[in-house]
Amino acid sequence: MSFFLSHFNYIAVAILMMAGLFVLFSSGNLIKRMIGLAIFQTSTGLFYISLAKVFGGTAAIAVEPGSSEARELASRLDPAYVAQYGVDGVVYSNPLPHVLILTAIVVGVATLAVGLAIAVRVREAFGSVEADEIDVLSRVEATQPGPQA
Amino acid sequence: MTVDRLLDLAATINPGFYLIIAALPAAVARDAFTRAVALIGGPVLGLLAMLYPPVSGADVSRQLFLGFELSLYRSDSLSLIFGLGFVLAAVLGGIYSMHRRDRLQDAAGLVYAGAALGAIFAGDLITLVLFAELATLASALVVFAARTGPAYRAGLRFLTIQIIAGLLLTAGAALYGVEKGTFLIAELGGLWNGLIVGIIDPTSAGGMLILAGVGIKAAFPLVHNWLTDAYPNTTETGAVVLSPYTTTMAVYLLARFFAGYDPLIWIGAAMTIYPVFFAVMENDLRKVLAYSTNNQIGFMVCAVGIGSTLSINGAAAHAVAHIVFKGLLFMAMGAIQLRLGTTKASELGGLHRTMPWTALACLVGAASISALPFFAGYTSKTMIMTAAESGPGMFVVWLMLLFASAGVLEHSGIKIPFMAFFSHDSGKRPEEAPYNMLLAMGLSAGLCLIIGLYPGWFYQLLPFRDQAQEFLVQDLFSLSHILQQLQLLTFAVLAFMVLWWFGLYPPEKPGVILDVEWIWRKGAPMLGRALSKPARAGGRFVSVLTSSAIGGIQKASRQVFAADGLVSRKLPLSATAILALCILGVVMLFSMFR
Amino acid sequence: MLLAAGAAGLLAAMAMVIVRAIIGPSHYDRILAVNSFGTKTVLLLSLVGFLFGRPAFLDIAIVYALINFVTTIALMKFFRYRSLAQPLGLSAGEEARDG
Amino acid sequence: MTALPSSFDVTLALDIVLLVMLLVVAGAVARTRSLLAAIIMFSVYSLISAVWLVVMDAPDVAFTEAVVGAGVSTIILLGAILLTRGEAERPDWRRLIAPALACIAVGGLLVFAAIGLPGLGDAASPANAYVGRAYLEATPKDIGMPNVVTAVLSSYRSFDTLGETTVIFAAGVGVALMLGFGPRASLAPPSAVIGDHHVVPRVAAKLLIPLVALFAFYVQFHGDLGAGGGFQAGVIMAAAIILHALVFGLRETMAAIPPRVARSLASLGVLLYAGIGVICMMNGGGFLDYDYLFPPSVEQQIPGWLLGDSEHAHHWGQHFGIMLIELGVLLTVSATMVTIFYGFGGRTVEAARQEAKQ
Amino acid sequence: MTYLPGLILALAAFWFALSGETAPLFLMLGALSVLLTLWLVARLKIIDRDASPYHHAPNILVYGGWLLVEIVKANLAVIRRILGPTHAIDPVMVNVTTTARTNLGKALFANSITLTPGTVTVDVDGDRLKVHALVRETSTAQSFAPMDRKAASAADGRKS
Amino acid sequence: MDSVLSWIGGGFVVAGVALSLLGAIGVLRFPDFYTRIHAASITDTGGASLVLLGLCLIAGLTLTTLKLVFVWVFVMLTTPVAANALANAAFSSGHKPRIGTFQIVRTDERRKTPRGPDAP
Amino acid sequence: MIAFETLHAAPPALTAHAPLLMVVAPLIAACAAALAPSARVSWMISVTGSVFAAWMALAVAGEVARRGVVDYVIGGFAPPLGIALHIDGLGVMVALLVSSAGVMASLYSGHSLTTEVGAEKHTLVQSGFLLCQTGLLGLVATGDAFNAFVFLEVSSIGTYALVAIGEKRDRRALPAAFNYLIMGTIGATFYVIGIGFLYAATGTLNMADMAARLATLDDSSVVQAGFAFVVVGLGIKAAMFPLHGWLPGAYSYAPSLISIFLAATATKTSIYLMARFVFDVFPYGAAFGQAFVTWVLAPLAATGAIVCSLQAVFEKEIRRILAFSSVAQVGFILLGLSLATVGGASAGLFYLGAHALIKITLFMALGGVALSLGARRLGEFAGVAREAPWSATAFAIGAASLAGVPLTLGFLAKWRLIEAALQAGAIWVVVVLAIASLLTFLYVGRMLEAIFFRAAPAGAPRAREAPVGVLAPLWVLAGLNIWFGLDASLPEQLANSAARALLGAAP
Repeated sequence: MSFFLSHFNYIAVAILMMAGLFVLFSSGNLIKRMIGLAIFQTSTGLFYISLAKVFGGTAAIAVEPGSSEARELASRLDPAYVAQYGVDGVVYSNPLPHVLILTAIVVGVATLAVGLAIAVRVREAFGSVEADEIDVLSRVEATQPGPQA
Repeated sequence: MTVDRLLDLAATINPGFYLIIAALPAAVARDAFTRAVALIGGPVLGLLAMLYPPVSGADVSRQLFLGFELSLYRSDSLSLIFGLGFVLAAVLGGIYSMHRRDRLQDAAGLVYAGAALGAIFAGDLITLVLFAELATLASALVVFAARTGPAYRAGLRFLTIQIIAGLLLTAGAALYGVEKGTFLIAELGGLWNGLIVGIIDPTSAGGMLILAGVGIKAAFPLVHNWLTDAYPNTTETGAVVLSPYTTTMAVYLLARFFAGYDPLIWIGAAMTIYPVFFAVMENDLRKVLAYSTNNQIGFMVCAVGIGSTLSINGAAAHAVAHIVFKGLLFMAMGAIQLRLGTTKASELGGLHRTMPWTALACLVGAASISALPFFAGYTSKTMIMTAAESGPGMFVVWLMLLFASAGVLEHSGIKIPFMAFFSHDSGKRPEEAPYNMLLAMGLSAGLCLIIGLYPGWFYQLLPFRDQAQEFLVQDLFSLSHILQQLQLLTFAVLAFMVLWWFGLYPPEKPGVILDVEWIWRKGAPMLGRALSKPARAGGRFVSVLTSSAIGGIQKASRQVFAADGLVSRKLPLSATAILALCILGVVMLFSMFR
Repeated sequence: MLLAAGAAGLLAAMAMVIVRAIIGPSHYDRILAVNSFGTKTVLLLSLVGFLFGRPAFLDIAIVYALINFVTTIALMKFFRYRSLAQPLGLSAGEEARDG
Repeated sequence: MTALPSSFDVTLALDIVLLVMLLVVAGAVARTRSLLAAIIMFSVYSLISAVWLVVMDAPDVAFTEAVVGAGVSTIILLGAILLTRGEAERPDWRRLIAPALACIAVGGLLVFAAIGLPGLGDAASPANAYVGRAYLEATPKDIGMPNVVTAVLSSYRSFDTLGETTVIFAAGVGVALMLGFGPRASLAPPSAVIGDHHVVPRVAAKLLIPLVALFAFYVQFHGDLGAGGGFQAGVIMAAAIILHALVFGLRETMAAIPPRVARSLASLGVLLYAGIGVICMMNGGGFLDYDYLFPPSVEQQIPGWLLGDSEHAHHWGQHFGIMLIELGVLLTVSATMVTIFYGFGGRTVEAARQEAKQ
Repeated sequence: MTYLPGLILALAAFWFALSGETAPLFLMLGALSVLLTLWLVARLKIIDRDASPYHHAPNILVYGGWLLVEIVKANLAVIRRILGPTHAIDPVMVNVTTTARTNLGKALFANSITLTPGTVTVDVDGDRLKVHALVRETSTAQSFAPMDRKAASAADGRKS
Repeated sequence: MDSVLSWIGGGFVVAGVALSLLGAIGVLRFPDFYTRIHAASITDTGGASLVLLGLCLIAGLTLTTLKLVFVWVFVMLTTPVAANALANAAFSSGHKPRIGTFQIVRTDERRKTPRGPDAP
Repeated sequence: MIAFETLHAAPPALTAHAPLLMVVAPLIAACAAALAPSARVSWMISVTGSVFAAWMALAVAGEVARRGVVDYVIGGFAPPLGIALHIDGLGVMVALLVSSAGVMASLYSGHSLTTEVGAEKHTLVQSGFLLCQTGLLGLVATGDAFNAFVFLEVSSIGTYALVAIGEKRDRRALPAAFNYLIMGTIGATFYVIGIGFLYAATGTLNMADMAARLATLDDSSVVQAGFAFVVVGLGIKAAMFPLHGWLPGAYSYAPSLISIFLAATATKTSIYLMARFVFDVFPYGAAFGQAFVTWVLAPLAATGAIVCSLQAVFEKEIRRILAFSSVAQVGFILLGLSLATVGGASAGLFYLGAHALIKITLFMALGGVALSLGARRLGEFAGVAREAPWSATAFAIGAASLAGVPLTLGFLAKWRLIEAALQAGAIWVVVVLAIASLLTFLYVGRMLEAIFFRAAPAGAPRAREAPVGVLAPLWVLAGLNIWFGLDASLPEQLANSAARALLGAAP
């Protein structure tokens, strides 16, 4: 397997990250920015999951040792390979990054929700979700006294 | 028994604290009595603490702090004479400003005096720096207390430069102390003729920083503006409160740290000369006094630089005398300011009719500053002149000092009282100054005379007592000195009158030529006047240049840093994010391809 | 082998639908494409399970079928009512429930 | 490198094709100006990445990505653009140069850094050989459940999951603070009965909602056997309720599940989770050490037949501990998602009304 | 209330089909889940006949078989047009009236129309349906009649 | 027996995928939105049914088969509703077709205007 | 002075679990506060939770003083499989800081919320505030790199919305919160990516384990990339110049409760984590670490200290002045750390604590007054000292401390920095400090001048003195500023042990 193929995932992840960030930078629209941010965050997940993949591995949900399913899975692989890297005759992918990314996805959706909620309030307060216009309006605000309690 | 122990305990406290503590009642009290008690009582307590029991050359209260031994209170003859001056100034200033119900200024003034006093009696660099910083802040408050726009701006400028000085001082002290492993004054240097002076090596990094900091506080040439800027902008009593401490403290510090450091001679000499031109041309009499302060400090700096026992005695004596007579002059001007709201020479004149006592006090002050024999200034300045005269290769310095003396006569001795009280009648008939002012002025004037007439007890207090006694007996009232001084005086008065009559003040033509001395005395002013125009132009050019440069920098930095400025405005979200990305790249580059 | 071929074919179909989703031209076209894409995803998910010898992950396919529906309803309400809160129109008769 | 398993070709092919699709879709998101199109493409992005995750042996993550990415995120985004109205303005291309350059440069560096990473599927890489493998080996004897991901998630790294649940709760609090306190008058029933054009979705929804809810419970309770768990179940449950709200109106749903109840349930879920931890602590173990969930006397009395066979030694503490905390997660997640939907959905009308007034 | 047992049964069957676990714990959890689901659905007030057509299941299954055949036929017809030249399609919108009385019947009919490629229900308003058809000639109001009859009878539970 | 069923199942899968491909081609080729719906429904019905049927055959009589059936049921249940909802949204907001007659027959008295109170 | 070695603050049963309870107590309180029936009850819950957390932090402090390091295994699985809390001298210091700031802020919140936030939101605001506290304490306590991310987000997510509700007083809070969210998320995601690289290189997530394994690795591009991402990500969270764009808005427009708490803690914990990574996790001495500290961290910190001080000088809104000052002070702290000596680290950490105390004093004093005045810009604070002398005086004390006036904590902090810089021979640091301190004097002077020396224009709204509920914690804080300025042995002890924990046992 060529080097390019074995590292294609990382290259793709790098590009996705940058694409997400680019969406974030290039657009003044708050909603669009949140989408960019979401893409950026998701790409992190892709990175972790790519790390966790194991040749010939299967999802880290234990197969009953000795069952037909286990035999079937093992039969696809080199026995030496299974002996070295398998657990009870089955090769599994690494579960840890999956766990981490589950958490990261949750964090992502939480961020998205809060960010969009704030964006909605921005729209209600400023009448716009374009960063440039909000900047202009904010600067007007700076010259006015605050409300008194 | 217990009283004794209490007294002993009280005597271990740095006298400055008494004044600082007294600031508290002064800050809150509303009735005149409490104020009076606080304003007078604080300094008096300080004085008593200073004198009881007379401890000399000892670190009274040592403390461990941040791993270094500190001494909050150390007293010797050098500190004592300066301290005496400060306490006198505090008492007089207190009396003088009694009519003015300004708690901020009173409290700040007391703190200022206390902090200055504390610095004088500090036994180590840290304590000293702390007190000096406190004094800085308090003094700024005194300026602010005028509560006018110009005062505010002047105060900010004042604060800025004082803080720079303070930081330099702090950094220098830290550097020096860390380098030497101790901050204690007693351990930094050895005794010299029974006194610890000149203890800091000005060529070390820390020493340079300290020198720079003290130099600013002493208003060395080119960094003197704060002084002439701040003093005239205070309240009528503010200048009186302000004038005694900062610069005098700087002189003390110079004496303590750098006595005998040759460059100080030249710096001092320069300091004596250049303010003369400005003072002569200045219209605002309080500003004239500020310039004159500059000039007087120059004498002291020069004396410190000479570094003989005589000269240090002279510096200390002149410092105290200066406190008294300059205070007196400021008081007189303050009275005018109070009554007329201005001290511009062009708007004054003929005030002696209704303010006779003030005029009299002013005359005494003017005589003192002019070093008229039998007045305070003469007692001290003669010592400096003698020291300068006697040194090898000091002829030029001596001439410079002489010229400066003439200048002092010109602007402070003659111009101030003449312009204010006599001169042409401005038609103004202000009331005589309030009683408390008169009392303060009277006391000051009395002091001037006492020092001038009976210098013996005064000389007892000087750092090098024996040498001072010797000088008293041999030199002070020697004919040559008196004659010299009188010649100087006559010349100056003559010159002034001639020029005045010709309506050419500042004068264009020299007066009488008597002898070599007179030639010099004539030629020097001529030269000065000849130089004054280009100097003025140059000065203006420099000041325009600096002010426009400062303005430009300020404008530019406002454009860059203000809320809608370059940095803040151009740093919205995406820019920050891109920066984050760039820094990420930089960090990666650094770690990978270093 | 046939399954692999099937997966390849589905991927090709998905790619085509993505092209439609990108070029539009109307939003309805895009949603249609996404919808169709969703169905293909369900199929691919089922297929991949068999392909990798772990057919137990059909739950994901089921979930997809269900979630896709919710999203489409939301999109419809977006176009139809510009609101997510509005009920889908009720006829008068339906208020009386037989339960 | 050990001989490649033959099936890996297929995996790799799928992997690469799906990633290319992802790139294309991400490019489309970046390019499009229409927000709606961007959202639609973003949901496609989620779909593709879910399939990719299955290919990469991460069914649990795929599950989550499916329910979150294609479901909740899209609906929230829709709610947001309903409330904000607008197309993204086309930025001046000159302003894009700096970001583009920065992105390209850092992307290049990233690729350069990735060269040092072990290739895809390397079983001997540190990531896969050390702790990852240790989990696979330790789970059967420590926890005794087939789904290692669930075991790691809710037992080995249960503190992470507590934090994750808290994050969701915090998001609920945040959205409620932002959007949740508008006047509710807008949710009054529509004044005029409007035509009935929606028999079909309504019938379908009625049919589906019970099934979806039950499916959520299934996912919840079988998280230790197969893909799934409290989080996924919570989102599916929320999807059922959201579907109800979409079809029958927010007012109806709020009548059944008032916003305040939803918020309370969210915090109760976290409390349940943390409470389990505290109970373990009070029974003498560490925080969240499920082996101490039951005092030994109680644990001995749990009949073995509950799990069908009495001869196996069961980790009852682990089983019930995980089940209970997953229940907490379910509560928090579903209640929070509903709260979030209430926030965006309930706001829709208000914004529209305000606009109508102006 | 005939539909409630149907719903419970259906839910239980659904659970068991998904789970397949026979351990008592899981069965108990299943029962709990069904109960919770019912409670939720009851709170949401959507338990009615539409929500639970399961007692019609046999009828609907028979109908489903017939529909499958229709779907296959329609599939072939549309594939021809996909592969053929574009102008072969001739879309049209037709109004169709349904005889189904219940919502379930209407929905079943409308969905059946949508499921057969070539026709899509666009709108259901009372008993009138708007249907968009790909081919004009095979899509007249009458051509939907058999489907309508069968769907209505299957869902409404009456003989046509 | 097993392998024979697998092959047959595989065949069904391939056939279903072929239908899906055709549907996708239709979605690409057809001229406007309304016609594309028809093409898309090929995937939803024929394609999905065949693929899932094939998988059922491969799986044999196991729980998996039941789940496949559920997938199928759900697909069959949701896709037409989705298509209907989509078409309805397009139609009611006045999205015009590019070809064919598009008789917007409004026989409903309550909706005199194309944009009612419920329209945006 | 407290000798921590002899501190047995809590019964042994609690002490054994203290590291964990410190984190979980606010979490449980947060849930309870969200359930509370009224604002009053939720406030009481909030105070109770914060006080309990602070109590536990004290108990941990005792343990750490006795044992050096406290480890607490969660779930019965020792790392690297499980997650363990790991608190050393540094952690204790920051934990004490956060929890005591939490106590002060929660005490303060009883008053401020009533005027700043709609009544119906109080319970949720308290809940969010407690969540934020949980996150920060968890971040400090955890010994697991990924767990740290989770708690980073716990603290952030709630905070974003809490900042945004400042919109009731100033609508600019909304875009500020949004920017904060974007930058915060980018930072956190960078951190996660970095952890991913590190995980790829080491295979573990436990920080101690990671450090041990990194020490045996050659520094590959993977480790370096991980380092870069972690450091820059945390740099964003810590508002390291020039990544501070989000901070001024977030701090100045948030409700005062939030600014108080954030200003004292948020960036500090990120700095803490960054320090742990730079010095602890990565083998310090690895060339890339040193290159970073010397060529990136120190120059940026210096630039930040000066530029942001300048911005503060030219700023018109008083809370923004303080916010910019915060960024500048972050520069000070980082400068201290970048000296990479025990003295430098100790000074930097001392400064960290001092600055937290100072900023919480300032923001609280300001909050108390500004609330009733509705003022933003300097000019509007004219004459406040007359109307609200107690608050104004406390503000003055805090300001003096910020400027580094002798006899205050701020002076000692600056002093120690200078001393450390001199000992390390970094004269340029002293110069930077001097310049920045000077600028500090300028903007502090501007603020004090406005508050004390300017008369309020006629007809201007009159400020009201803050109620006792605010004044009490405020004056405790102000008093601490003075007290520590005179006797700094307590913070010194903490900072020194923290610095030793960070840079090894060498004195």
